Amino acid sequence: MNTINPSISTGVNMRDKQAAEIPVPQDKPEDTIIEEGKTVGKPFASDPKFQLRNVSVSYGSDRAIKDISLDIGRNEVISFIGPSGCGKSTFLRCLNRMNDSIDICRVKGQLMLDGEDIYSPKRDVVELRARVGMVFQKPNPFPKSIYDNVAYGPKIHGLANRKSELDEIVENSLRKAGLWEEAKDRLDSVATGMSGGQQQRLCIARAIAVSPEVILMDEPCSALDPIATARVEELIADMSKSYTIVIVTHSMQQAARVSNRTAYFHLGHLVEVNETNKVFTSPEHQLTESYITGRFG
Amino acid sequence: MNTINPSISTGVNMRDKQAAEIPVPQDKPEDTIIEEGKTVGKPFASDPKFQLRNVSVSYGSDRAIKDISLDIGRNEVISFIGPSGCGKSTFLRCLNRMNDSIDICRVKGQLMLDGEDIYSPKRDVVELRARVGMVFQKPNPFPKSIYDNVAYGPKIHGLANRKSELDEIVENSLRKAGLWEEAKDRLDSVATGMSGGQQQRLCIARAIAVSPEVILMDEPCSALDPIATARVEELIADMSKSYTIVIVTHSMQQAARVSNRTAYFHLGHLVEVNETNKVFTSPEHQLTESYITGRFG
Amino acid sequence: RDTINIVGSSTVYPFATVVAERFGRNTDFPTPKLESTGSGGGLKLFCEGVGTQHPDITNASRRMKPGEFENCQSNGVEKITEVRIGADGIVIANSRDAEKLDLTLKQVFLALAKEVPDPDGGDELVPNPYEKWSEIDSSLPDFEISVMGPPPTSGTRDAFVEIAMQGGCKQYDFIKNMDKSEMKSVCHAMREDGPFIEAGENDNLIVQRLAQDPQTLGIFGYSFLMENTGQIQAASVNGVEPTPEAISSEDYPVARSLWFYVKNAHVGVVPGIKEYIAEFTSESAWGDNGYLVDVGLIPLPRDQRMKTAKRARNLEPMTGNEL
Amino acid sequence: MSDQSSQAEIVRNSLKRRYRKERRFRLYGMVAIFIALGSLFILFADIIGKGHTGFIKTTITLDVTLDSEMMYLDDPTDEDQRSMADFVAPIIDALQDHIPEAETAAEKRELGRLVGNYAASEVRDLLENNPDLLNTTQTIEFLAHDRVSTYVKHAGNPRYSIKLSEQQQRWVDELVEKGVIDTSFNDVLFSRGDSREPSNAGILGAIVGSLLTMLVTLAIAFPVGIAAAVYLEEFAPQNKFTDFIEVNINNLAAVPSIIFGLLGLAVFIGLFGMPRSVPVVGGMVLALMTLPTIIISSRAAIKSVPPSIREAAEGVGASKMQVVLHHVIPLAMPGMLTGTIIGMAQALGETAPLLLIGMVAFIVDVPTGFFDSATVLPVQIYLWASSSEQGFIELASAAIMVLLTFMISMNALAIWLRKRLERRW
Amino acid sequence: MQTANLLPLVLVLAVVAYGLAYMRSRAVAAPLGGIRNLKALPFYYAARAALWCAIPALIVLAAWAGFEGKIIQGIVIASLPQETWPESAGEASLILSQISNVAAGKLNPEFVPEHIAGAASLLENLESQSRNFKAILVILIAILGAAFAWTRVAPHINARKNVETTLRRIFFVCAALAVLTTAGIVFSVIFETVRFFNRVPLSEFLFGTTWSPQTALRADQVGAEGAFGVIPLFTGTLLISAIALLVAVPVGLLSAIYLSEYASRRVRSTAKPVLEMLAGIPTVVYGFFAALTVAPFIRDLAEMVGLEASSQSALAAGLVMGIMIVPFVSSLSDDVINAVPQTMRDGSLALGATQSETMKKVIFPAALPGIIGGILLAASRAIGETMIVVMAAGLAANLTANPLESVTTVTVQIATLLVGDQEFDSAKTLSAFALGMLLFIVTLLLNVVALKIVRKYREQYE
Ligand SMILES: Nc1ncnc2c1ncn2[C@@H]1O[C@H](COP(=O)(O)OP(=O)(O)OP(=O)(O)O)[C@@H](O)[C@H]1O
Ligand SMILES: Nc1ncnc2c1ncn2[C@@H]1O[C@H](COP(=O)(O)OP(=O)(O)OP(=O)(O)O)[C@@H](O)[C@H]1O
Ligand SMILES: [Mg+2]
Ligand SMILES: [Mg+2]
Ligand SMILES: O=P([O-])([O-])[O-]
Repeated sequence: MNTINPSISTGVNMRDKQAAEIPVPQDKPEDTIIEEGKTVGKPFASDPKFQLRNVSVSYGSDRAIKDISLDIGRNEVISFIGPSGCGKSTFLRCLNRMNDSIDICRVKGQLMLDGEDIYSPKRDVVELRARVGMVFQKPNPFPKSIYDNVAYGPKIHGLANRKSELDEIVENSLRKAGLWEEAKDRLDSVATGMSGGQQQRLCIARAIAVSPEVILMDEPCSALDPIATARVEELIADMSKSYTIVIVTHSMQQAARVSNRTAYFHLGHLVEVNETNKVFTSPEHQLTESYITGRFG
Repeated sequence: MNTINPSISTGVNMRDKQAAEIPVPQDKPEDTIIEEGKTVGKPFASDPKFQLRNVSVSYGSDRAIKDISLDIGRNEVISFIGPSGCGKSTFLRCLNRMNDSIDICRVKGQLMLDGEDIYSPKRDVVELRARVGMVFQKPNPFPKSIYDNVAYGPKIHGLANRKSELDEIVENSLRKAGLWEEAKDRLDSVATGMSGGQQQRLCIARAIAVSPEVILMDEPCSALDPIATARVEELIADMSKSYTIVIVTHSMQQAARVSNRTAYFHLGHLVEVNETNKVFTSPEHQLTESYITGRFG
Repeated sequence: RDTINIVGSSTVYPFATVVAERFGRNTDFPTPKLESTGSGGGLKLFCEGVGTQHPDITNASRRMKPGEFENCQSNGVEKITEVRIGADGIVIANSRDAEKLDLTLKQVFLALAKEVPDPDGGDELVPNPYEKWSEIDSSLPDFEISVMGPPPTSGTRDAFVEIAMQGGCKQYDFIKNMDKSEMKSVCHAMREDGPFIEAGENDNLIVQRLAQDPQTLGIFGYSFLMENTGQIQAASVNGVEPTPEAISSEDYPVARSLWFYVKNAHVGVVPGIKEYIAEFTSESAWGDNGYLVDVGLIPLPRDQRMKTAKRARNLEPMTGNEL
Repeated sequence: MSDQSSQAEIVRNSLKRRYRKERRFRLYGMVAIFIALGSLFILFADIIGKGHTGFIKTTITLDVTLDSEMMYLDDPTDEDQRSMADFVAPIIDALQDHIPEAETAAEKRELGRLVGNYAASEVRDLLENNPDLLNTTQTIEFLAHDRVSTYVKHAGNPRYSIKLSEQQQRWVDELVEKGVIDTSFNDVLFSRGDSREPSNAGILGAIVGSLLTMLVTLAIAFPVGIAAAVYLEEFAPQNKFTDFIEVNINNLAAVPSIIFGLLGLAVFIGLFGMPRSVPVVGGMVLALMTLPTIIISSRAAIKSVPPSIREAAEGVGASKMQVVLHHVIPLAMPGMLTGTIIGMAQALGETAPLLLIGMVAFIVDVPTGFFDSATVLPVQIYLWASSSEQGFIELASAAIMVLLTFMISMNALAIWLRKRLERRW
Repeated sequence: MQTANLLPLVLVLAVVAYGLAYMRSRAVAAPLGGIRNLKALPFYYAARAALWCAIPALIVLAAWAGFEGKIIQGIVIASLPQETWPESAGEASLILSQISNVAAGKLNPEFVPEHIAGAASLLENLESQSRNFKAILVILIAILGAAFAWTRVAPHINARKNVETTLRRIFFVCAALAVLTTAGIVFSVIFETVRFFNRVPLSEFLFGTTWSPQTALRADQVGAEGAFGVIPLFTGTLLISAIALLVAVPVGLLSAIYLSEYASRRVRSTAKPVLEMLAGIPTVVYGFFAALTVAPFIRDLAEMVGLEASSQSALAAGLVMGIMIVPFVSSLSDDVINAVPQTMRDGSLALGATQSETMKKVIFPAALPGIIGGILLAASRAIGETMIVVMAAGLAANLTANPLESVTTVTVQIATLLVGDQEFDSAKTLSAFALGMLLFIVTLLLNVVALKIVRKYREQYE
């Protein structure tokens, strides 16, 4: 596990820390508890893969993400948690510009991957997405065979020279996603005829088949049974050696198990970021605490 | 909580209980461990809402459900657990004949709701589904406004005499599903523009708006954050006083929290049914145990 | 039904419509309804019977055939008045940018027939070998034969084949001496290897094509020539120019008569039929200075007009023998 | 992981090639659109180039003295007198005021041919309706004769044969100079039925005919098409008869339109005894012709409604019919409208089947009902385009523009609806 | 009252019945504790009442309108003096027409025989009586129907089922209309076709390689019946349709793809309807364009490269026809491409696929069934088009695969034979019907085969 050096943490955070220590009356409207752009904890990393500064996202006139700054370290696993509708998916989709396909969505701020601007007009989106893979909240297999679903990415990127190489990639990816046993006999059948969990794992297999540097996972295990979940978590642990992984999850146990850092979102604000065990054991912000303590699972 | 009287449990189960006690070698193909139609535990109830006997479901030539017999008691909450792809959703969808819409799906066996055959040709499917509501695994809101989504069911069933009554139903349902606060200001905006978790809660609200007798929930909380999950679980607890609830879940904690009985499915077989705490503390069947002990979540 | 229904030839249509419109304007009767169905189609509808669902009058760019007359009779359409209204010339024209041609019927036949007498002499028929006009006669220009004409389904084509082709063809004695049907099959067959282009029923299309392509000739009715003298010019045939006088006097060889037929049984039932006939046969319509001449009708000689008009107004029925 | 970086390398290296492909693909798309739009543009330019003069009319405005002696008319209310009167004389007289040089009878007749064929009727109608005007002087705007009109509009263009004598040309030039002959917007085109004189001809009859016919077509084809598509996609059991229906529909799409004319002739006119040349029959024939287009595209649209929506509705207890009426049809409506738009556009431009059921007729009176003899715009265009008079060729092009406008406005509503109903899910 | 007035009246009655039944069902429900205690929504009771009110009344109205004329005419004719009774149907219709023209004041009664004038007043009488009876009867039936439905507004009756069953039947009838149309087409060509085959043997028709019906202009003219071999017509059809599709499919498909995936929303929403205008331009316009612009251009071009080309060519007709059918492909494809869920696109884009890759490999296959539907429609239209071919490709039935030569198609022959100067009983005219029949059968067979293949493909895929 990588150590995250909060070297860039600024006075702003210090101030917020204090703010968090002063108990805030419960009946005060939530918005006033969070100051825009102020994040408690350690939002910055020493060796950042992503450097995200003052990111705001709006759908038409609704602001879904409000002035968030965050670093994501190299080979780090970071979890995004927070109540439903707080903007986790939205923020995640900024990281590989999946928001481009939503007409009304506008992204502001500075987003850098390895020091290069993600949203620069010169940026090559295809290369970006090949490097930053994604697994979506709702499984979305293509209406093709299972094999073709997984082979799709490697094929378009020309990762395999031979059919046998492709077969190998497909098998490996399915294995890693824990779907090989179930799928090996029906590689040719249509993927949309699979169960929800199978589809989700297929989407994971599809994403890792192109070996991206970063994998964004939007609730990857929400449709999975414990065994499959375990396998995915193992996979995450495995990959964390060489990949950067961002995972949105509703399961705090899962966040605790897999991630180095955890970021807590609230109504479009990034309220607190810190080492995972810190967040779960001694959250600094009042909102985080109240979310954590109502913990379920 | 209702007591479930395993009065109908037959010798068959006893035999299986013994079978379960004999350790089965791990490398033996799983199929041989489960005998078709044999279920360990207490599959039958004294005051059944559903009586399901020798139910088999096949998709084309693939059998997805293999000769399952089960009772679901009145005002009982029962959880279906099991690895992904084992047939939980398929079985659940038999209970309100949602499988009818899949051409290749064939259901055999006897399925009774309140003593009346569900699959009888004379059966009015519409009435059945009005009585047996459903929340799907993937949230599927109509591409209409939030209000219209919830109001749809009450409207077609004539549950409201006046607009104000309808408004009330909508508000109540959204409240129960824990969506009212987020949605009240945007009741007229299109439901497909909501976050995944919001959509899922909307689907729950839509299902309970018609006040069915039975609610089938296919992983209702998979996209929900802990707070929303808690609210849904509260809702289930609430409703269990007067409703029969069948819930498919991957979270054993959830199953443990909300359900009276738990049914464990495996590869299309119903392996074990028992009081929830029994299943989680001292499972009778080898397969159940191995699933439980690898618990996560 | 209180409106006169008229069907029939597309050639007569422009004239009949002018009459109908005047008739509608100048009398209290409703303007007759005119359908352009082609001569044969019109006669078919006309002969289907008496009764309001059948037309009262049909126009034709050729005379009724005995078979059609019999068909009429057998369907109960017994009394029919025949009215010959004037003449129409079929012209062979080309663009004004090209040199004016002077053709003979024989040359026309040699240029367009499917089979022609062996150019090397003898009474043999060979598939048409001529590619250029100059091969037929050295006085003709040296460009490829390319003639656009009406399709086999039109009355114009019918008349052209019968008058021009057969006229040229009969100048060969050995063909003339063949038995009748064999002779016709030789004379009436147009070549299908390219130089003759069937162009559908739209004569404006031919006119415009001619204007674009000076080497192409076109075959169509006189009225299209008259309306487009800015762009095209007509070839003289056998040395005669297609002028109204020449056509009317039948000096111009490729001329035909135009007709209409009235169902006597409908007179007095459908109001206005008699008055319509009177309008059509009035001097102000079909006379030498009548309005029909303005739109391209070539009038009959005055004495014939008088006779025809009298017969028509008296509704003298056909006997069938005149055909 | 070396695997990762080497793969990143591969990806990067492949990018150039893939972007070339991407650009090429995009270019193909643009070229395709360009070809399609370009063709449309050329066609439009062609039509407008030929037809814009059809929207211009040439008029001769004269101060006509309605002298009773000159006309041999004492009592304009007397029908016999009217039919014997000479209504041309006052017009020629009025023209002579401007062209005093025309003196001989022949010259006067030439002069009289400058005004349209129905100028005399105009004078007559005027007097018949207002007998008091006898022996007064009226300023009347006459339509110029077609030849004058062609001359004025196309003077100097050799493509148009000018059929005026030298003398007449001189006169016309003079009259134009004096402002007696003038051109203005051709309102006649939109206010009258067909006529054999181009300057008198209008398309109002054809427009009304098209409107009536299209109403019948739409009223039949749209509901029936959608109902059939819904039945086949949602209710039809999988059996031989359904297959039979399906094959039939696909086959009808390939049946040449003229065959539908035969059908109309044999069944509607022959068997049911409906009249020829009327909009109801035309509309029904065109409806049968458009049905397959609507059914096929509606079925495609229904197919693309995601099953999850159906499940959602069925899950709350909606009946099959409710699912269809409340969800499937609204969601499939854009596609259904596309089929309808294309089908109606096709029907609006169709000629062949109408020829057989007698809608290719010379009809002067504007139809007033579904059972009045009528013709439609494309047939009117077809008739004019095959007339010899050059005035009609212009009118045909003008009528094409009107037809296109008609089509655009008919579709605009449907397209607007479609745009409103369209959404991605 | 006129039928034209009765129709809206019945509809108004139906609306009233709807409203009354709606209110009644609510009234019935109120004491039971709301509409939830009804077996169906008030809407359905109301709709049923409207149906009961309208349908029987309309049927009676239609029947009355269908028979009224015949019956009245019978009575009028019978009232005439026996010696003037018509001998044939045609004569009868003449007399009736005369009578009705007199009755309508269009013929002066003084100029017609007295018995006709008498019959005219009888006719007027009968017609007004019939009108009154009809109005009374229809309104009565509408009210009775509504009243019956009214009595059936009861909580235990499931009106929804009634209404839905009726609707479903109506839907079925609509679908079955296709079959009726087919039957109608067969009916309208079968007799002539049989007569044609009495003269020309089937084998010559099917396997003959020359089509030259003009030699049979007249029975008395030529010994032979002319040549009626359809093979050149079918090859011509094939050639021209193939060229048209070669233009329309790529252009249409690529346009659709461009519009739905690349073009901005604004461009798309204008370009699509603009393209649709291509389908609505009258074919005469295309014909002139093809014949005057495209065909000469092609000939000049061909001659420049040393090829021989006819001034009318299959290529010219095919190209222009291709442009005409572009919207069939583009609009329908655009719709189905647009209907592919956004999540599919996201899935592919997230893997680093370019838009074109996403399009080609994911969206296109998913949209394929709909796209094929559009292409089939376009092909159908191409087969059925006449005007362009007549003007640009000519009427010469050459048996050739060379697109630079002039060819003709089946439908063109049908059209020219039917619209041109037809002889009522010659093989030439009859051959049009035989051609229609044959084309019908051929496309039917092709469709059967297509359905089989699609089924198979679908089975494999599932
Ligand atoms: N529409 C379908 N067509 C064919 N096979 C299907 C279909 N739906 C499900 N199956 C198959 O039936 C089996 C049971 O699927 P089901 O969806 O019931 O699983 P599940 O227990 O709900 O799994 P999960 O927890 O992943 O949702 C699986 O093997 C699946 O592939
Ligand atoms: N396409 C869209 N159009 C408009 N608003 C949207 C759209 N997608 C999301 N939103 C809004 O943006 C806000 C953030 O949504 P987002 O999907 O990021 O939430 P989330 O944190 O992922 O929630 P969940 O855990 O439920 O998935 C929500 O209020 C949502 O309604
Ligand atoms: Mg989300
Ligand atoms: Mg499932
Ligand atoms: O219509 P036609 O004059 O060619 O018979």
